[in-house]
Amino acid sequence: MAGEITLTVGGQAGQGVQSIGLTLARAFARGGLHVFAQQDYESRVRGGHNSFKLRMGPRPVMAALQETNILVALDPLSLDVHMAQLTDPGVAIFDGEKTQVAGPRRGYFPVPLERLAQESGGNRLMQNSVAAGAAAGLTGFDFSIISDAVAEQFKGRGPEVEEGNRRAAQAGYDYALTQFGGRCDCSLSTMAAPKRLLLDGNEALVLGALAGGCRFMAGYPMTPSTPILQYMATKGAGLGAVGIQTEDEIAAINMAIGASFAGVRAMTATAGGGFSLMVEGLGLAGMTETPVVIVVGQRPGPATGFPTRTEQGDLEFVLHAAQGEFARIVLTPGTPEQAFALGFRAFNLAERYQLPVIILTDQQLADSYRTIEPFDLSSLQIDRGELLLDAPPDYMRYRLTPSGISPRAVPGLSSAVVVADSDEHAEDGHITEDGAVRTAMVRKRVGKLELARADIVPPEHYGEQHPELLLIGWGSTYGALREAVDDLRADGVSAGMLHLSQVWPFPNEQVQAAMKAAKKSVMVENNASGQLARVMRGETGLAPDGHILKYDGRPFSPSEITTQARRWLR
Amino acid sequence: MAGEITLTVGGQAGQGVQSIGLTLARAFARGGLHVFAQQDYESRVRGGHNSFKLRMGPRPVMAALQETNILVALDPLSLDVHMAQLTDPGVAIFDGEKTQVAGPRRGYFPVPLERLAQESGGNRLMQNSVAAGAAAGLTGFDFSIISDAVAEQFKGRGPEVEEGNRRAAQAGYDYALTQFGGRCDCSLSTMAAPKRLLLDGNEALVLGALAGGCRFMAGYPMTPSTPILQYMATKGAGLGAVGIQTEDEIAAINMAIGASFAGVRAMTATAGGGFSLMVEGLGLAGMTETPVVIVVGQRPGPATGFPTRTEQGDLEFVLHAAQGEFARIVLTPGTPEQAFALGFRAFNLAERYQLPVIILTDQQLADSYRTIEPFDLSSLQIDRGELLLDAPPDYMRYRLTPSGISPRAVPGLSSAVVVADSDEHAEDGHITEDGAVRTAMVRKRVGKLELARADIVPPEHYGEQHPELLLIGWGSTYGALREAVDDLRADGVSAGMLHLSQVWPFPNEQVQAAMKAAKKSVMVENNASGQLARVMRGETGLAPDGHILKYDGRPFSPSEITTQARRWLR
Amino acid sequence: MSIKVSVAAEDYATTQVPAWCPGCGNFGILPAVVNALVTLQLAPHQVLLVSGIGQAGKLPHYIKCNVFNGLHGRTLPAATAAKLANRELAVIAVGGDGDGYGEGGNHFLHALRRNPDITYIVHDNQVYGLTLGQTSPTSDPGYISATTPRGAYQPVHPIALAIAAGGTFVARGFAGNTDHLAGLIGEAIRHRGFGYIDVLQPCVTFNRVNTFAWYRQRVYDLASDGHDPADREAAWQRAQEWGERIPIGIFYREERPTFEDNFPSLAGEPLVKRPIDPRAVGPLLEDFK
Amino acid sequence: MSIKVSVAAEDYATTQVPAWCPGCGNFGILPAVVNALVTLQLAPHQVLLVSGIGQAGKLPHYIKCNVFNGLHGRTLPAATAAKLANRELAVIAVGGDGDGYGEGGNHFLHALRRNPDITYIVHDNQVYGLTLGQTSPTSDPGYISATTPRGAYQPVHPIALAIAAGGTFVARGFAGNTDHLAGLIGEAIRHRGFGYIDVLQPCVTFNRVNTFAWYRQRVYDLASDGHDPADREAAWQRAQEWGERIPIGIFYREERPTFEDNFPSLAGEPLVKRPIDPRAVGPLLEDFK
Ligand SMILES: Cc1ncc(C[n+]2csc(CCOP(=O)(O)OP(=O)(O)O)c2C)c(N)n1
Ligand SMILES: Cc1ncc(C[n+]2csc(CCOP(=O)(O)OP(=O)(O)O)c2C)c(N)n1
Ligand code: SF4
Ligand code: SF4
Ligand SMILES: [Mg+2]
Ligand SMILES: [Mg+2]
Repeated sequence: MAGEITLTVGGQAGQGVQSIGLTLARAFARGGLHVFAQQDYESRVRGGHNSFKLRMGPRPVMAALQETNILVALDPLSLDVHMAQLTDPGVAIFDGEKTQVAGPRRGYFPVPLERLAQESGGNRLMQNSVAAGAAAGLTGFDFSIISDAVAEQFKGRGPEVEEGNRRAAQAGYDYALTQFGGRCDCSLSTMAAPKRLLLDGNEALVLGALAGGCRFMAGYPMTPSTPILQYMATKGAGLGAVGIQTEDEIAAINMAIGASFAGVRAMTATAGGGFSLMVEGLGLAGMTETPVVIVVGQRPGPATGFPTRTEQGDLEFVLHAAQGEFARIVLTPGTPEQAFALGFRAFNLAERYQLPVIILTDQQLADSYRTIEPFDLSSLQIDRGELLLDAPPDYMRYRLTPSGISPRAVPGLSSAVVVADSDEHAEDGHITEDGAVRTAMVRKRVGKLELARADIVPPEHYGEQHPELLLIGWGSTYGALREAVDDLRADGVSAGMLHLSQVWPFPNEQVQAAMKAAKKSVMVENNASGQLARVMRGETGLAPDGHILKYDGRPFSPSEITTQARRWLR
Repeated sequence: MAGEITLTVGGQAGQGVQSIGLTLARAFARGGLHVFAQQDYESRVRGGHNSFKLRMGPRPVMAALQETNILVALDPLSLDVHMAQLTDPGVAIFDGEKTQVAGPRRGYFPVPLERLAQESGGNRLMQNSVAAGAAAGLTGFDFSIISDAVAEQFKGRGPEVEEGNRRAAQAGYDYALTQFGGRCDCSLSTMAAPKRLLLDGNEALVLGALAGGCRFMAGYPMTPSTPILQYMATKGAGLGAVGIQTEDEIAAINMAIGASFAGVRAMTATAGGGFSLMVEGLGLAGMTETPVVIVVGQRPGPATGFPTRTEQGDLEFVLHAAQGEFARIVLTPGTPEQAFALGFRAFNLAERYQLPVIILTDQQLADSYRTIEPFDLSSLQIDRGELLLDAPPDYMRYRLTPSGISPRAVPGLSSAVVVADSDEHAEDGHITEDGAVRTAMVRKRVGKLELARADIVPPEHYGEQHPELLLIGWGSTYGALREAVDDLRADGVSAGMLHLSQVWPFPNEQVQAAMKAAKKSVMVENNASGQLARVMRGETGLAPDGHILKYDGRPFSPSEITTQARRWLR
Repeated sequence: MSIKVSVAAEDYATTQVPAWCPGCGNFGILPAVVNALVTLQLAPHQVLLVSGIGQAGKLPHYIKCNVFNGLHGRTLPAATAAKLANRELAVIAVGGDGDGYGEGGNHFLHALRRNPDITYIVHDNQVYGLTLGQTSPTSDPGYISATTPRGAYQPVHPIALAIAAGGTFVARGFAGNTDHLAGLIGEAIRHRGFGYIDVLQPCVTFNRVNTFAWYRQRVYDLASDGHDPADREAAWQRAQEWGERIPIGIFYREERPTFEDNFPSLAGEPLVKRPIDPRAVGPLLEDFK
Repeated sequence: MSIKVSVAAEDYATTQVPAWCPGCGNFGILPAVVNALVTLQLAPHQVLLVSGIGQAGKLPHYIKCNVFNGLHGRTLPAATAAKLANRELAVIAVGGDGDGYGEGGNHFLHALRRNPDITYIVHDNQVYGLTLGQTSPTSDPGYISATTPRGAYQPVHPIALAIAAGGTFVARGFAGNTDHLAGLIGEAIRHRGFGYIDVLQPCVTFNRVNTFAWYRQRVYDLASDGHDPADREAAWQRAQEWGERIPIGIFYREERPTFEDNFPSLAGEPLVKRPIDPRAVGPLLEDFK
C-alpha cells in the first residue's frame, strides 16, 4: 500500500533483534504511524535465527507481508534467509566490515555498524543503536523521535550510556541518509495522530484481565503465555494483584479455582501442554461452578512441538477437555483490541454463568505488536452476576433456581457457610447418590450453555455482505483475513470475512446467515484438519466449500490467503 | 421371557452383596444357564445401599431388567428400595427374626438367616450362605452345583469352613423349597451346555490385552478401571507381565510410553479424571509415534462426579484430548466378547499405526458379568506392524515412506540407535525448526487416521435391515439396545440397531448407509448432550431424528429404551 | 452479622452421617478437628476446610463450616490460594496418604518450602481406603495388596521428608488419641505458617497390620520424652524412628516468613474485600504509549 | 551385530550442534556424560538417554545413542519403564531443575524410594533457562526474576530431600569440573539402583548470582574432606551445607533391592526379548468357568 514500509530485523537469539525492532516500532508509532510487528524465533536463548518484521504506514496495518523493503541483518545467516524477500528497490543493511559477502548484490548496503558504534558512542556494543539509526535513516523519519526511543531503552543505565546510544543511532542515521538516502523508496514521515498504544496480544489481554478485576493469577512458564504471568507478578502487583509461579500447571489451575472460590477474580495462562495438565481442574471448575479464566496460547503440537511458533490446533481440545458434560465459554480474540475486550469480558462471563472461560490465543496474537487506539476504560462495567454478599443462614450453594443460576456466596463474608463439592452433590453441596438430583444438577450445569447464548460476541462480518466468496476464520488470522479481503476487493473480487472471536457457545445463527448470504464459503485455519469447520458442521450441519489450511508453524500472510482463495473463484 | 428369572441381592456395602450374587451367578452359569449380572454400589466401603442384579435363563441375556422375581434383602433398607420392583408372583427373602416389617406384604418370605446359619453351619457369619441357598431353593435348581459354588468361595479356609457353609446353604435351600417352593413361578433347571465363561467387562478386556501380548501396565487406582491393574499385577504376573501402581496417572502414561518405546506392549487404565492427567502423555504418544493402549472407564462427571456409577460422557473428550493434531483410534466395546476382542486388537492397531489406541468403556460394561462362549484363542494373530528387529546403521526413526508408516526399531536390539522426540523433529528424530519438514511430519501423523480406516471394526447392524426405526448406540448400551430391538420387533415394530464398537476413525460409510436404509434414526446415549450424534454430524452432516438420553448415573434397561423409542413411531 | 459470644461443638454439628466404616480411625480425627476449632473459638463461617478425594476427603462434609471438597491430591494448591484470597479465613486442608503423598506429592513438597499460613492434616492409614485397599506410598514394606502381591517396597517417610523439604511445623498425631490430636491441630492452626500433621489412622477394614492395637503398643509422646521441637537435628533423628517405638507430637517448629509475606500487594484489606475498579489500569497504559 | 573391541568418544559423536549459549555450564556436562560412557565401555546402542524439556533436555541430541526426549518433567517414569522393559539397556535420565524439582517433583520423590536401576542427572542452574530466566525451585532465596520480583523464597534442597526420600546414591557434581563429574556419573551408572546426581550448572545468560566463579570459590570435594558415603547421618549434615562451602561428590550410597527386584516376572529374558503367544492366556480362562 502506498506510503507503507516493511522493515525486517534478523539475527541470532541474543543479538538484540527484538529490542531493535521494538525500539523502532515504538518510535514510528509515536510519530503517528500505524505499526504491525510480527516475531519469529526459535526455542533457544543464543544463536539460531530470529527475526522481527515491522510494517508501518499511514493507514492501519493488521498483518505482516512476506516482502520487506528494509532488512537489518545482524549476522550473515540473516542475509541468506531474508534477501529473497527484499523488494526492488530495497535495502539490506549489514556490517560489511564483519560480514564478507560474495560480490555486491542488489540492495546491499554495508554499514560499519561496529566501527560507527565505537567511534560515535565509544562502545562497540552500541552497534544495535547504529543499526536502528541506520534503518530509520533510510526512511528519513524525524530523528528526534528515534533518538528518544533509543535512549529510553537504556533508561536507568546512566546518562552516559543513554547519550552514547543516542550518538550511535545518530551516526547510523546520518550514514544511511547520506550514503543511501532515497535509494529504497521508503521514506516515512511523522503524522499528527492521537497517541496510540503499541502492544502485543499478551499485553492487551493481561491489561484487560486487570481491568476486569483479576487480582489472582497462578501459572507455570510456557511459551507463548509466560509474559502474562510475568506482567501480573510485576506490574499487576502494583494494582494489588498476586502473580504466583507454581510448581506445575496442576497447582496453577487449582490455585486459581481456590482463590476464586474464596471470592477473588482469578486466572491462569499456559499453552496446550500445560493446559493438558489443567484438564482435570477445568472439570472441577465446571462441577463446583467456580468461575475461572484460563488463557491457552496455542503453539504447534502435539506434545512439545514447535515451542515458539504458531498454530490453531487446540480448538477441539479446549472445547471438549475434561470428563463429563458442563458448560464452558471459549473466546478467540484475533487482535489486541479483542484481546483486551475479551480479557475483560471473560471475568464477567465467568462470574455471571459460574463456569470456566477459556481464552484461546496463539503465538501469533501473543507476540505480535500493533498500534491501537487507547482503550475506553470509562465504558467498562463489572458484572459479578448472582454474587451474594450477605448470604442467609440457610444458604445452599447449589440451589436450583428458575434463572438456572445458583446464587453464589463466598466463604467468610457472611455467617452462612459455603459448601462446594467435586462429587455429585445436592443443593446444599453435600455428596449425593440420588439419580433425580443428579439429573437436575446435570441439567443446570449443561443448561448454562444455552443461557450463555444471550451473551455471545457476534462474529465480525467485514467486506461484502453478500459476497461471492466468504472467508471464515477465528482467532489470530483476523488481520491476514481482513487484508486478504481488502486485496481481493481491490482486485474486483466480491469478498467478505466472517471472523469468530467467540467459538463457544457457537454462534449458529450468525454463521448460518452469513453462509447463506455468500455464494461460496471457505474456512481459513492455521491447522491441518480444519477444526472450526468440523465444529461448525457438528453444530449446524453446514460444511464450507473449501479449506485454506496452513500448518508449518508460521502465520498466514494476506497473500497466502488470496492466492489460495482464488481457486474457489474459477 | 419364558423360563427367565431375575434375582436381586440388596444390602449394605460390606454385607457380602457381591459375593452372594457372584456365587449364585457362577452356579447358574455352570448349570448351563445364560446369566447377566449388573452391579449398583456407592462410593463407600461399609453401609449405604448396594445391589447385585442377576438375570438368567435358557436363552442369552444381555441386560438387566427393572423387575425382579426374587429379592434377597440383607438389610431393611433393601426391602424399601426393591419391593416396588418385585414381580407378581415374586418372593422377597429377608431375615424376619432381625428385621421387623410392618404387616405381611405380598411376596414377603422371612427366612431366619442368622439362626439357620448358627444351627446348620455352627456360625452366624454363614448367614450369607443360607441366603444364597434360600434364593436357589426358590428356583429348585440342582443343589449340588449351588453347594459347590458356595464352598468354592471359602477355598483355602479349611474343610470345616467349607463344609459349614455347604450345610448353611443346604439349610437355606431346604427351607425355601419346603416353605415357599413354587410360590414364585421361578423354577430353573440345569441345561446341557458347553462350559461358558462368566466374566465382567474388565476381566474380558484384560484377558484380551494379555492375549494381545501386553506385558507392561502402569496405573493408578480409579473406579471402574482399578481391577484391570489388579489383575495385571496378580494374575498377569504369572504370564510374565508387570503391573505397577504408580504415584499418579501422569507417571502411569509416561511409564507405559517408556516401556513401549523400549519394545514391550504396554497399557494403562483409568477413568476420566485420571485420563485428564494423561492427556499430555497421549499427545506424547502421538508425537513420538509410540504405540500405547489406554483404557478409559467412564463414570459420571465432571470431576469426581459419581465415582461408582455409569455414563457415556467422555466420548468427545477422548476424541479430542491433547494439543495439536494426530491420529488416534477409539474403540468402544459393548460386551465382554467385544471387550476381549478389542482388548486384543488394540495392541495390533497401536503397533501397526504407531499411535495411541483408547478403549472407552464404562462402569456398566466394566462391572457387569455375562456368560459368554469361550474365546477362540487359536484364531488370534499378533501383528507388530512395521517393527524392525534388525535396523540398519543409518536407521532413522521418522523416515518418510510411501506407506505412511515409519519402520520402528527399538533401542538395544540392533547396533542402530533410535531417537524419538516430543519436539517437532526431522526424520532422524532430532529437533527441527524447518517449516517444510513440519508440514511433512504433520501429514504423516494426521494421515495415519486415513490409513486406519482400512481397519475399522464395522458397526453391528442387528434386527431389520430396512427398519422403520433404527436405534444407534455405542459402547455398553449394546445389550439394552439389542433387547429393546427384540422387544419392539416382538411387538410388531420394524426396528433395528446399529452399534458402534469403534467410533474413531468414524465409520462414515456404514453409518450413512444404515441411516439411509432406515425410515427414522434415534440415537441412544447414556449422556446429556448426545455426543455421538454431534460427532456423527461433524463427520457426515447427518443428524438423527431424535435422541434417547439418560444421565442419572444408571444404565438403560431395555424397557426404558422401548418406551421412549415409541415416541418416534407415532 | 451477629457477634457470637462463644462457639460450642454443636455449632459445628451437621446432619450428614459419616459414610465411614464402623470403628474407622477417622472417627477419632473428626472430633479432634472440631475440638480444636472450638478451643480456638473460631466460628464455622471463619473456617474453610479443603479436602481431596478418599475416605479422608469426606471429613469436611461432617463439620458445619465452609467446605471445598476438590480433586484427589489437589488440596494444597486450592487451600493456599483461598488463604491468599482471604487471609481472615482459617484454612485447613485434609486428605489421605494416597491423596497427599501419592497423587499430591509435588504440592506437598512445594507447600513445605513456601510455608503458606494454613494447616494440613493427613489421615495416614497406609492404604487406599476408598478404592478398596491398594498399597499406598506409606504402606509398610511387605504390605500385601492386589497391586503389590509380593509386598510393598520402601515407603515414603513423610515426617523426614517434611523436615528435609523445609517444613516449619511438622507433627504426627494418632487417631486413637483424640485429645492429644486436638491439641496438635490447635497448635498447627495457631502456627504462623504451614502447620502439617500426619495422623496415624487405622483403617479397620483393609489394613490388618497397622491396627489400633499395633499403634497403641508403639506410640509415645515426644513432648514427654524430652524432645525439643526447636532442634532440627533432633527432629530429623526422631523422624527416622518407626517400628518398635513411634513418636507422636511436634517434631519440629520454627518461625519463617509465610508465603503470603512474599506478596506486599497482600498487605491491607484481604483481597476478597477490595473493590474492583476497571479504571485502575489507566496508569499502566502509559507504558505502551 | 558385530562385537565392538573398544568404545571411543568418537563413537558418541553426532553432527548436531548444541543450541546452548556460548559458555553455558551444559558444555561441561556433555563431555562428562560421554567420558563416563566411554570409561564404562558401553556402546551407543546399549545406552538410552531419556530427557525432558529445557536446555538440559537437549543434551541427548548431542550424544549418539538411543534417545527418548519426552515431556517436561516426565523423564523418570519413562526411564524407569524403559529399564523394566529392557534391563540390558543403561538408562540415564537427564533434565533441568525446573523439570526435575518443579514439574517432575512427584516422580523424583517416588523414584528415590522405588530405587530403579537407572541414573538421573539434573542440570541444576537454579533458573528456568529455556523459558528465559524465571525463578526455579532451587533459586537461592532473594533471587530476582520476573516471576519473583521481590526475590525467591525458600528453595528446595534436593540433596537433603533425596536422602530423606530414600535415595540410595545421592551425589552432587559441578559443571566446572568435568573430570570429577565424569567420575560421579560412572559411579552412578555402576550403582545398582537409582544413581542420582545434582549438577551445579552455571547459566551464564540468566543466573548472574551462581556463576562459575561463585561456585569455584565454594565447592569442595567430599571425598577429600573425610566424608564417608555410608554414613547417612553425616550425609544429612553435609546436605545442609550451602553458602560459603558447598560440598560436591557422593553424599550417600547404600545397597537396597531395586525396583525391578520387586517383580519376579522380570527374572529371565528381558521383557522385550520374550515372544508373544496369544494362547498363553488359556490357563487363566479356567478361573472363569
Ligand atoms: C485423579 C484421580 N485419580 C484417582 C482417583 C480415585 N481415588 C479416589 S480415592 C483414592 C485413594 C484413596 O486413598 P487415600 O488418599 O489414602 O484416602 P483414604 O481413602 O485411604 O482415606 C483414589 C485413588 C480419583 N478420584 N482421582
Ligand atoms: C508441561 C509443560 N509446561 C511448561 C513447559 C515450558 N518449559 C519448557 S522448558 C521449561 C523450564 C526449563 O527450566 P529447567 O527445567 O530448569 O531447564 P533449563 O532450561 O534451565 O535447563 C519450561 C517451563 C513445557 N514444555 N511443558
Ligand atoms: S475403608 Fe478403612 S479408612 Fe475407609 S472408612 Fe473403612 S476403615 Fe476407614
Ligand atoms: S540460557 Fe542458561 S542454561 Fe540455557 S543455554 Fe543459555 S546459559 Fe545455558
Ligand atoms: Mg489412605
Ligand atoms: Mg534450570
